[in-house]
Amino acid sequence: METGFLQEQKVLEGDLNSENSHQNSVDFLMNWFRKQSIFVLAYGTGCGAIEMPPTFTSRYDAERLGIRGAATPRQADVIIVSGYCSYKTLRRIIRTYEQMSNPKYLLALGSCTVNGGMYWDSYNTIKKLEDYLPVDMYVNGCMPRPESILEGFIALQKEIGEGKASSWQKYEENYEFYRKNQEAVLGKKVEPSYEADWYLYEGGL
Amino acid sequence: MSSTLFIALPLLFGFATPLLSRLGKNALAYTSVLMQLSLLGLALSLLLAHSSTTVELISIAAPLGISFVLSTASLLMVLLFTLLMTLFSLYYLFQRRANAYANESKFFTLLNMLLAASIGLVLSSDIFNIYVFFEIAGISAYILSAYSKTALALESGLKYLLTGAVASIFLLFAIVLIYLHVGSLNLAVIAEQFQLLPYNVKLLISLLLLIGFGFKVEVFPLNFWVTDVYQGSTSLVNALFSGIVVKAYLFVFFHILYLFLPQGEFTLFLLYLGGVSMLVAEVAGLRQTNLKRLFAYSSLGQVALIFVAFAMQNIQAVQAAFFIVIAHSLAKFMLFLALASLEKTEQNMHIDRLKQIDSPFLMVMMFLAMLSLLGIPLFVGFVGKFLLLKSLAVEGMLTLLVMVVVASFIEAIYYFKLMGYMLHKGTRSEKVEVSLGEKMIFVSLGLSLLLLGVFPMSIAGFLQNAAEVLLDQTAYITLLVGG
Amino acid sequence: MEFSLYGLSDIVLSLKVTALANFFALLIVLSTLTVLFIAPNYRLKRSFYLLFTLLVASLFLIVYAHDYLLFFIGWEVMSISTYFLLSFTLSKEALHKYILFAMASALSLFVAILLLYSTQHSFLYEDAKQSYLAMSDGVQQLFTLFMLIAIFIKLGTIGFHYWLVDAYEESHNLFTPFLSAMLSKMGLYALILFVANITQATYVLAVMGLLTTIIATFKAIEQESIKRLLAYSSIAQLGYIVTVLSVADGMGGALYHALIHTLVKLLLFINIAGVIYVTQKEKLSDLGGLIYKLPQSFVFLLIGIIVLAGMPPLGGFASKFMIYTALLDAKYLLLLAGVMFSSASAFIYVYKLIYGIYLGHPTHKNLEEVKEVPWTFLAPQYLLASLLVIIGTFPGLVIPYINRILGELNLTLLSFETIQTLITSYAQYNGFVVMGAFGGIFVLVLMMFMLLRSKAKKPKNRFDIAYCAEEPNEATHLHYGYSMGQELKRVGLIHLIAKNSSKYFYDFLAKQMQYFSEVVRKIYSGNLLLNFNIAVLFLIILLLWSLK
Amino acid sequence: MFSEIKNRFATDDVEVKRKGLYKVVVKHERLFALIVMLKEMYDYKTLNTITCTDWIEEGHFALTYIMTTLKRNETFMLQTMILREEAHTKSLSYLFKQAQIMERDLHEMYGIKFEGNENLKELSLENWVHTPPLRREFDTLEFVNNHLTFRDGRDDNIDTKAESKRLRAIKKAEKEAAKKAKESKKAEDVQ
Amino acid sequence: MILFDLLFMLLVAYITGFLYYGLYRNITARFQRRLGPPVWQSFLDSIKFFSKEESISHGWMFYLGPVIMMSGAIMTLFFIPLFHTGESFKGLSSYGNLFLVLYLLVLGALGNALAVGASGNPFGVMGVTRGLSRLFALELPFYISVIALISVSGSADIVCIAASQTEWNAFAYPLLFIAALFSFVGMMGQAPFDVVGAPVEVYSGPASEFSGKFLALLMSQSAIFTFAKLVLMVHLFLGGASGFVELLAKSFGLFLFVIAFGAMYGRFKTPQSIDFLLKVPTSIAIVGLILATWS
Repeated sequence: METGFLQEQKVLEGDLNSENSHQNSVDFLMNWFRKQSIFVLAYGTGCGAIEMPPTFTSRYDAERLGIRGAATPRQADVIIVSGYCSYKTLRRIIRTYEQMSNPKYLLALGSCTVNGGMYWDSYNTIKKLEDYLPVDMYVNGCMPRPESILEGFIALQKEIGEGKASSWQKYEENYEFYRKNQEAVLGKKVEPSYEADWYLYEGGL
Repeated sequence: MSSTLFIALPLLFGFATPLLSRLGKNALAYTSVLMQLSLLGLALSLLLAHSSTTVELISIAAPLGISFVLSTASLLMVLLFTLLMTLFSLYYLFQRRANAYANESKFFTLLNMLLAASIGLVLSSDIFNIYVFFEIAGISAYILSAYSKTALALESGLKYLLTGAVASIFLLFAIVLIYLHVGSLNLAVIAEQFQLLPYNVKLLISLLLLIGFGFKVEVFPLNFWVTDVYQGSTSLVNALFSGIVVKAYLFVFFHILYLFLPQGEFTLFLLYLGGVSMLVAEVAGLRQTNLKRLFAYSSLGQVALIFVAFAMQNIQAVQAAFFIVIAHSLAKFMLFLALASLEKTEQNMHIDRLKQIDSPFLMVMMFLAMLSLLGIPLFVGFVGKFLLLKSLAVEGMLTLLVMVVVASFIEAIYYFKLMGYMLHKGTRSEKVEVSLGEKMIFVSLGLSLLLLGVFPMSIAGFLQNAAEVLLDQTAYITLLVGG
Repeated sequence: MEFSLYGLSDIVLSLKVTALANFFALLIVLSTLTVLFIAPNYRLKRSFYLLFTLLVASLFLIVYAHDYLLFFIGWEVMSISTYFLLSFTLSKEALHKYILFAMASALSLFVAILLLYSTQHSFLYEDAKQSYLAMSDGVQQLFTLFMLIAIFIKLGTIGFHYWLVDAYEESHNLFTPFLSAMLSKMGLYALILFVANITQATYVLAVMGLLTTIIATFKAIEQESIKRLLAYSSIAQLGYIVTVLSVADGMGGALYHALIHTLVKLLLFINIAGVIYVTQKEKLSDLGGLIYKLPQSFVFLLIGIIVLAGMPPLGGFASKFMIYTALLDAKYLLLLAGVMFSSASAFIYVYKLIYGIYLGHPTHKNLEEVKEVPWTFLAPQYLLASLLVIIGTFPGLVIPYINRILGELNLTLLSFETIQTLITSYAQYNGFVVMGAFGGIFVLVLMMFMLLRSKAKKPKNRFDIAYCAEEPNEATHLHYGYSMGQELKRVGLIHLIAKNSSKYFYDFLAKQMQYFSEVVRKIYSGNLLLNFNIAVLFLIILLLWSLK
Repeated sequence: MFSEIKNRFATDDVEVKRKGLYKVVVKHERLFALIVMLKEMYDYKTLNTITCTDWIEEGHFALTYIMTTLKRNETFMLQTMILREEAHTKSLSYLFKQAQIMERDLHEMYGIKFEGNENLKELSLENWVHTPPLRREFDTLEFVNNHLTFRDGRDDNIDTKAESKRLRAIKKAEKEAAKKAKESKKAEDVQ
Repeated sequence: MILFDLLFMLLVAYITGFLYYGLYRNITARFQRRLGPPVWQSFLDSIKFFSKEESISHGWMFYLGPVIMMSGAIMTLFFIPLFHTGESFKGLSSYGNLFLVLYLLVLGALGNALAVGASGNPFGVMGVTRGLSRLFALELPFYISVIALISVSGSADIVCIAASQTEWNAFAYPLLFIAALFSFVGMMGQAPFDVVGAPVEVYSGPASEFSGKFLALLMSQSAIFTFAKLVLMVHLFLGGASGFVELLAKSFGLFLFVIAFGAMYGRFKTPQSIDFLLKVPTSIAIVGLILATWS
């Protein structure tokens, strides 16, 4: 059995190699637009956030791929969980994620999000992000360099284009599961006080 | 004959009080009211019967003896005095059961003496008689002022006496000088010859007269005693002082002035004296917190306004002066009666008390009186002030105009302060009882303020007539001395 | 109708029905009716209605009087009846402040009309011009000074507005619309008479008007109390009119704006009265988030503020346009820039008003339970709002009426073609097209927008906002904008306006007056000997001076 | 000063760690008097920090208050013991404002109650209901294994101490084996 | 016919606006020594937002706000003629005037402010506050310049102002042009006056609560509005335009200048920007006005 880094690599590649799903032409067109324009929430949740500024500025220039920052979750398509995730941060990430509008994608950076990384025995840090939020793409490394982040983005774009990046649907479908896990670490009385939005939202104006 | 009645009746009544008081407990009061009512009736009948300028001339041993002239002008004053005195007596009658004065017979004596003296001042055409009535009015006023015998009242009486004495010395000195140079005490004779006197003598006599009367007509530097007297005296008596006594002095002062100096040599001086008086009085009243003193300052201001109006020495202004005299007499009378109603329960006259008083009727009446005093349109006060200011504007005395308006503004400041106190929102604890009779008096006074304000034309002609008569020196001389 | 006063033949009085008088009388009728419409919601004493009747009567007297004496009498009665009307709710200080300014206004008007009388011995409007010309230069200036003081106090022009703000704030909610819509208009009426009949004090009006608009606008931005804010807004709006009256052809714009301002201030104050009626709160900081509770009121306030800000396509733009082109015509370019500047600044307080009351979050629990205001409040608002919309669509509608007034005052007429267009020498615009285009585009965009696939979803919870990933709750301070504009104080020029107040000047004046009074009172302290000396000395000095 | 402290507060000798760094162990009930004295009379105006050491074997917490005076550039460490079971002491926040947040931290991490401190809310944790995490009876590894899921294949989530001991033992054994081999080689060489 | 005109104007504005925005991002990228996105990136962004599955609406006022903004932008566009010569593409300009356009410029801001207020997001309101506080200072120099131009050309009609220029107003009245340019930079939301939507300070300000199709509408609005403002400036100062090439050349030149200006400067705080605008550009404008209308 592979351990550590090798195992992370396996997770990464396993996701990438799944088969194509069918999509009609409207979906294809829309996915193409979504692929071309990715707004990333400017929210540094862990130490990996330090790698994001070079990714977006002159040196690596993510904007040439249509990737740019957005300040608020309302406008963002992608949230990057950059590294270890303490309970306190997790709560904010969940709220932010739920405030983003569909379709939305989650990119997880660093070993900590995969299996706890160097915080594997910390009482205060979650070990497996996908138990709490659906992850579209892991970028491993501690920390991943901007090159790998860009590579992750390109892979994400590819998935979006193929209509495979559907974590947000997964989240809606398996909400009970995610919520159970979230409550397990964040406590029963835990917010988000507005519950899961799409249950309660009223349609229309 | 009637003019002597105006003087003789109250005078006689005054002397007859010891006798009348034996007739019964209430006899004195009722007879007094009756007597005054009859005088009022007489005056009214005279007013209705005669429309000519001179109503009556009565001479006893002319030209050196006593003579009275009842002209339209003096009739107006007599009417006003008798009316106010009647109302006063009625008011006293209504509140007498609860708040009678101690030693009532003396009080009635003084009251009627005061009336007689005031009317006498207005009617006399003889300078020595004027002096005599001057003294009678003064003495009864001193005693009335000190009547309640509290420390303040005694102080005020004493002050009144002292200043009155000084005033009469000056007046007497003036009379002596006049007699020395003219050889007669008859006003007409003096008036004829006064112009011919050397300038220095004229100046001296004028100055002495001015100082003598100045104390009594409450003109600026000589009116320092007024506030103390008003504060010390009871509000009822104050109503008389500001309603009757001052008006009588004012009238006689300007009567003499018009006779002696028809060309108006001192007009400018007197005008500015009046203007300054008004301004000073109003400014001084600005911070006053004692109601009686405050109204005293207001009286000073209003009297100064009348002073200015008379000093203008033309018909319109004198007409305006009569309007203001009426307006002020009625309104101040009303205000002091209201204060008297307040005084029944408590002597404290601090303005804070107004916040506590729970009597809408009294308040409305006070509002009416105050608004009239401020010269708000629809009240008679406005008519007088408007006419006066109009004639000031026409004469081009802009400085004086502005002076009067500024003084009015300052007056408005403290009157509206009082109104603000009365409109104070909060619990009101102090009930003031006003009996039906008292209410009638208030209502009649208030209504007359309003009616005269809305329909001033009803008396305007009469007043103009009076003004013409007062200003006509030659007619007066002709009347007295004969053509 | 002419008659004489007091049986004195030298004072001729006159009442006359003129187009100008009718214009203002119409405004009086409109204001009175709309204000009385909301009256059943309040329990008022009978004396209130009595005084109110007296007030309205005095207003009619002012409007229909054709000579300055009757005008003055109306003016005084108006001041006094307003005093007693205000006394129902005002604090002692505010009341005293009001009446002192009102008396100052009345007395200076008195002096002015007496000065006018002194030359030609007539109070009639027709003779006013001649009387004015017959004065000497100094007296002319004095007259203008007194007249303008009287008018400015009623208008609340900056420097003379000390009484106005408190009176508006504390007056009864029923009475405030009337105060703003009508009583200040009487000052305007006096000013129009002054400008039309006597002289156009160009520079004074221009400077005072501009200062008023700018300073009052920035003062309004500072306020936290709704009624204070609107009071300053009233001052500023009247400032526009004062400014435009300073130019030769400004009368049309002034009248137009007077009409619009009356309508909009009635609308706004009635709206506010409704809000205060249901919430019992008067501060912007105590309100908020009422839009879904009072949707109709919100729409009316929106219409009100759009008009107040002078935005197309509603009526506010028409009057602003008239004012601008009048100033442009007279080549008062910097003045125009100043007026436009203050008009642009007005956006802040206008937004602050609507935000503080209706938008944002409720600041109190009980705000979440209020219901829509009673129909008695809504009915007049429907009327006023529809009037404003109609005027916005057909801006030329009132031009013929204004022209009638202008013709009567011998001024240049405004050009008029159709009721849809507003034409001035510099430009024209078609209100119907503007309104139609806006409506059409709005509906089209809205329809296309609603057809889009993306579903609009509404959060159940008002706390679901993007709040930096935090979870706000009841205790979180979310109603931010009611204190809007505070940061402007950090700008030097605006700080200067915010810091200074006419209060300091009047306080100083009052202090000096009291000090002076203290000194003068010493005379009456009762020290006889001293007084005798003073008296005699004074008399002698005065006598010598007067005889010299 | 030292003698005064010793006499008045019945402490041991003040230990001078180096120049300007002193330490004294004081009884809990005399601690606050000593702090007041240091603050008021000897200008120790600054409370740097409050630390806690968990002496689980002896059954008490050692609270150390570190105070500094900038006047003489000296630091004083006052150590006092409180019982683990009670874990209760008085707050210092009325003397030093900054103590409030330090105590809040200690309360969160050790469960020590500070009487008189108004705000003992959690500082960096949220909704923590388990044993205060820095107490030594709190077994982190056990907690993690009980509460959190791990991804398969992670074989290093074992007790590091035991592991390192084992590794060290292996290394030592190897070393010794090598040594023996060397020695035996030497012996052979000698032979 | 006029409907066709209007539709065409809208189309031109939409395409050009997005093209300009793409170029803006590209050019800014070059300023920062990077490659930058493709030219059509803004368009892609907008379509992407339109195609979002859901958008959060905070009630009807919030829903209508962007619509009002869009209407305001289109109104502004329609009341500004594309060309000052010829008959076509005048839009509705003959029914309006410059004052109307000046007010229409802020109509969108009002819609935005209302929507943001209705959203209940305090950061949004902070942005609106900054915007409104800055607005009047921003407008003052522009107003003064415009007034001077109206006074000089004798008409408040945009066509007349454009046609009356024998030489460009920018050269005839350079001071007015400079003052107006300062305002224009602010109106375009460029540095140094871009404090309204600062992403980090106030969470992107007014836009903070807009998602999905609302944001997409805002982006389209901004593209149309930008074009309309550019056309207005061209007509007022750059001698107007009589053909597409001229219009695009002039407006792009102006746009390039604004971009360059924005790329070079840092950001003013709100009071700083108000202070600056009330002092420097306003003084320049006043001097310009006096010089322009001296005779």
